[in-house]
Amino acid sequence: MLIAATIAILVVMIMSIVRAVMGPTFYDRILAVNMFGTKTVLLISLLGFVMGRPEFLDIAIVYALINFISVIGVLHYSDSSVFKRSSQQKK
Amino acid sequence: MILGLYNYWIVVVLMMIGFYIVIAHGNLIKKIVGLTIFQTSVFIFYISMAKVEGGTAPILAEGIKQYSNPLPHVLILTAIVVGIATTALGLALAVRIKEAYGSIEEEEIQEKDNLDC
Amino acid sequence: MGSLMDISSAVFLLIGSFLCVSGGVGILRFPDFYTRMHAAGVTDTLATAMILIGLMLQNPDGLVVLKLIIILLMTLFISPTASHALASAAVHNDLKPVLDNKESNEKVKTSNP
Amino acid sequence: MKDLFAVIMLSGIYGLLSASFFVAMDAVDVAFTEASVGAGISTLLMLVAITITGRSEHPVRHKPVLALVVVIVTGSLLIYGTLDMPYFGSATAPVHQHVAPQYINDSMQQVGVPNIVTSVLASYRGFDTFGEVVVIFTAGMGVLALLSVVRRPKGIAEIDSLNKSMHEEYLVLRIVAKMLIPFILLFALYVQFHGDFGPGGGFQAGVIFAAAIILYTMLFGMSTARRVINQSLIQLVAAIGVLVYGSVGVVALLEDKNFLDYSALSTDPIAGQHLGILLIELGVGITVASVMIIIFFNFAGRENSEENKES
Repeated sequence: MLIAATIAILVVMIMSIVRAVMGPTFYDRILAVNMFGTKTVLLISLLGFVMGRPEFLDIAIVYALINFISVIGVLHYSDSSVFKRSSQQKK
Repeated sequence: MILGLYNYWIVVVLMMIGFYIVIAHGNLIKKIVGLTIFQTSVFIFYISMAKVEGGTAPILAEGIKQYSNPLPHVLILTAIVVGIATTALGLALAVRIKEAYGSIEEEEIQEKDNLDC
Repeated sequence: MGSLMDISSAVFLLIGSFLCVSGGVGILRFPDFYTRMHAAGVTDTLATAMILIGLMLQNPDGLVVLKLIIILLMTLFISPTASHALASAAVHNDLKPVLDNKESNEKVKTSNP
Repeated sequence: MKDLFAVIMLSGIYGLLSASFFVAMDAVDVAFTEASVGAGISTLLMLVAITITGRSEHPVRHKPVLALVVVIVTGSLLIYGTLDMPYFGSATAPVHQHVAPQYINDSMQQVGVPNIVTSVLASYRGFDTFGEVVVIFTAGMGVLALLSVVRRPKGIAEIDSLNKSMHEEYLVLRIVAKMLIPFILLFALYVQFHGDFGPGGGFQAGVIFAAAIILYTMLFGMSTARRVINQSLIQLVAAIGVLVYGSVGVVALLEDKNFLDYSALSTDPIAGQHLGILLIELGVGITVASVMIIIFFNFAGRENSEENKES
């Protein structure tokens, strides 16, 4: 059952990579990255159990935190300045 | 049996992708991204060398006989952090070049240099 | 007792995997950003919770369960917050929830810094 | 892909992916580092850099046929070279014969730390690690030299007005972040001191600590963060981290032992090793955290000053 869940998560990860590559808008890409991050958290915890050493959940905690920080950071920096600057360059 | 070498091929492909980005693209930021891909391929090379069939992570615990090789892990662990520091240095250089030349495209920078001479 | 635990864990894992896959299909197939976000945001939290509960039932051992609970709590905090931030940023930048209308969206975005 | 923003998002995914690969390859410590560095900090730094340098890439004018040829030739040569390599996962490969068995078998008696990666990092190869820390410190100083700007300090009133405007924008985020940041800092300390027993150690803890500070900076504004963490203070702290590491080695020298031989620190060699590893991990953690904060502050400060110039 663990293996089945791992495979399901891998499939979803591939799906979100596809979305991140296609993603018409930036927000789609950020969304895909965010989803990929949560799926990585799950994958790591599952892998810990599959390999029989479940004490490695620390890594999953780090992932959850870092994922949040990077999403916030991406939003913060894409929010205003990137758009402003790129429109200025077009002029 | 030759398929047992597939990890090296993945590394080589990744490395060549990074290499291609570095030499074929003119944008400095993109060159740095290519450099990090190259870097990661080296990391993957070391880590895949360290893997032993049937081994687990090198943290001593009872009832485990076979561990993977810890030495490459140590080398790569420090290399990753050094890598981010040097990447930051590269980005800082790119930012300064942008301020001095108004562009981070290699060709435009060269044109500006030629004009100055 | 042990088998009951195993079965319930398997059920939770199965539900979680199903939710994951449905979220993945949603993020691929839905037509515009907001619906995709709905698919991802809703399934992410629930699927994570389900899979983590399934894992907790696999190994009822103090420290492991504690760490899993920490991960669960953090996901419950972080995932909706990230979704909220994403959606509000999209609304702020006038991303219109329309279909097949990418170009007008782009125009709106650049004219409205 | 011409849009650098997309490139950077994809490279963030690449970092996450390679970290999960490291977990699958048993390298938990490496995965820990890559998780916090590759997915978090490097993505952020690149984003800040592109907000300064502009987002679009100019099309390549000439066809890079030559580059393609060079890449294909090099790649095929490398693949030809792999044909002699040992098979993936084989336990008899030359890498596993030389010093690794010694580390695995003896480290419990000699160092007394269950995590072999930590004992090799901090004890057997402590001199290497010292070099790496110095490299990180130097890179931080390099960024400082390249990017530091003299900025006029903002008045308190200005900060408050800025705070108010941002408060409405980021209300939910700020509340959640306020709850999370202490937890992240606590977790960083846990990673720092639990590195002997599980995955973790100074490098990872430093990066996580810096990530918490970066989160604070992004949500509460640069000026507020600067009031908490002074630039000159953080430079001093970075230097102190390197000094802690180095002075541990010097203490060993003074006791007529080799540089970084921790058995000099205590009468009992194992206790000395524990103390030494704790101290130098602390030095590493302090250095890494403060260098990351320095790098981020200088990038972000440069971006702010650009905006001021334009407006």
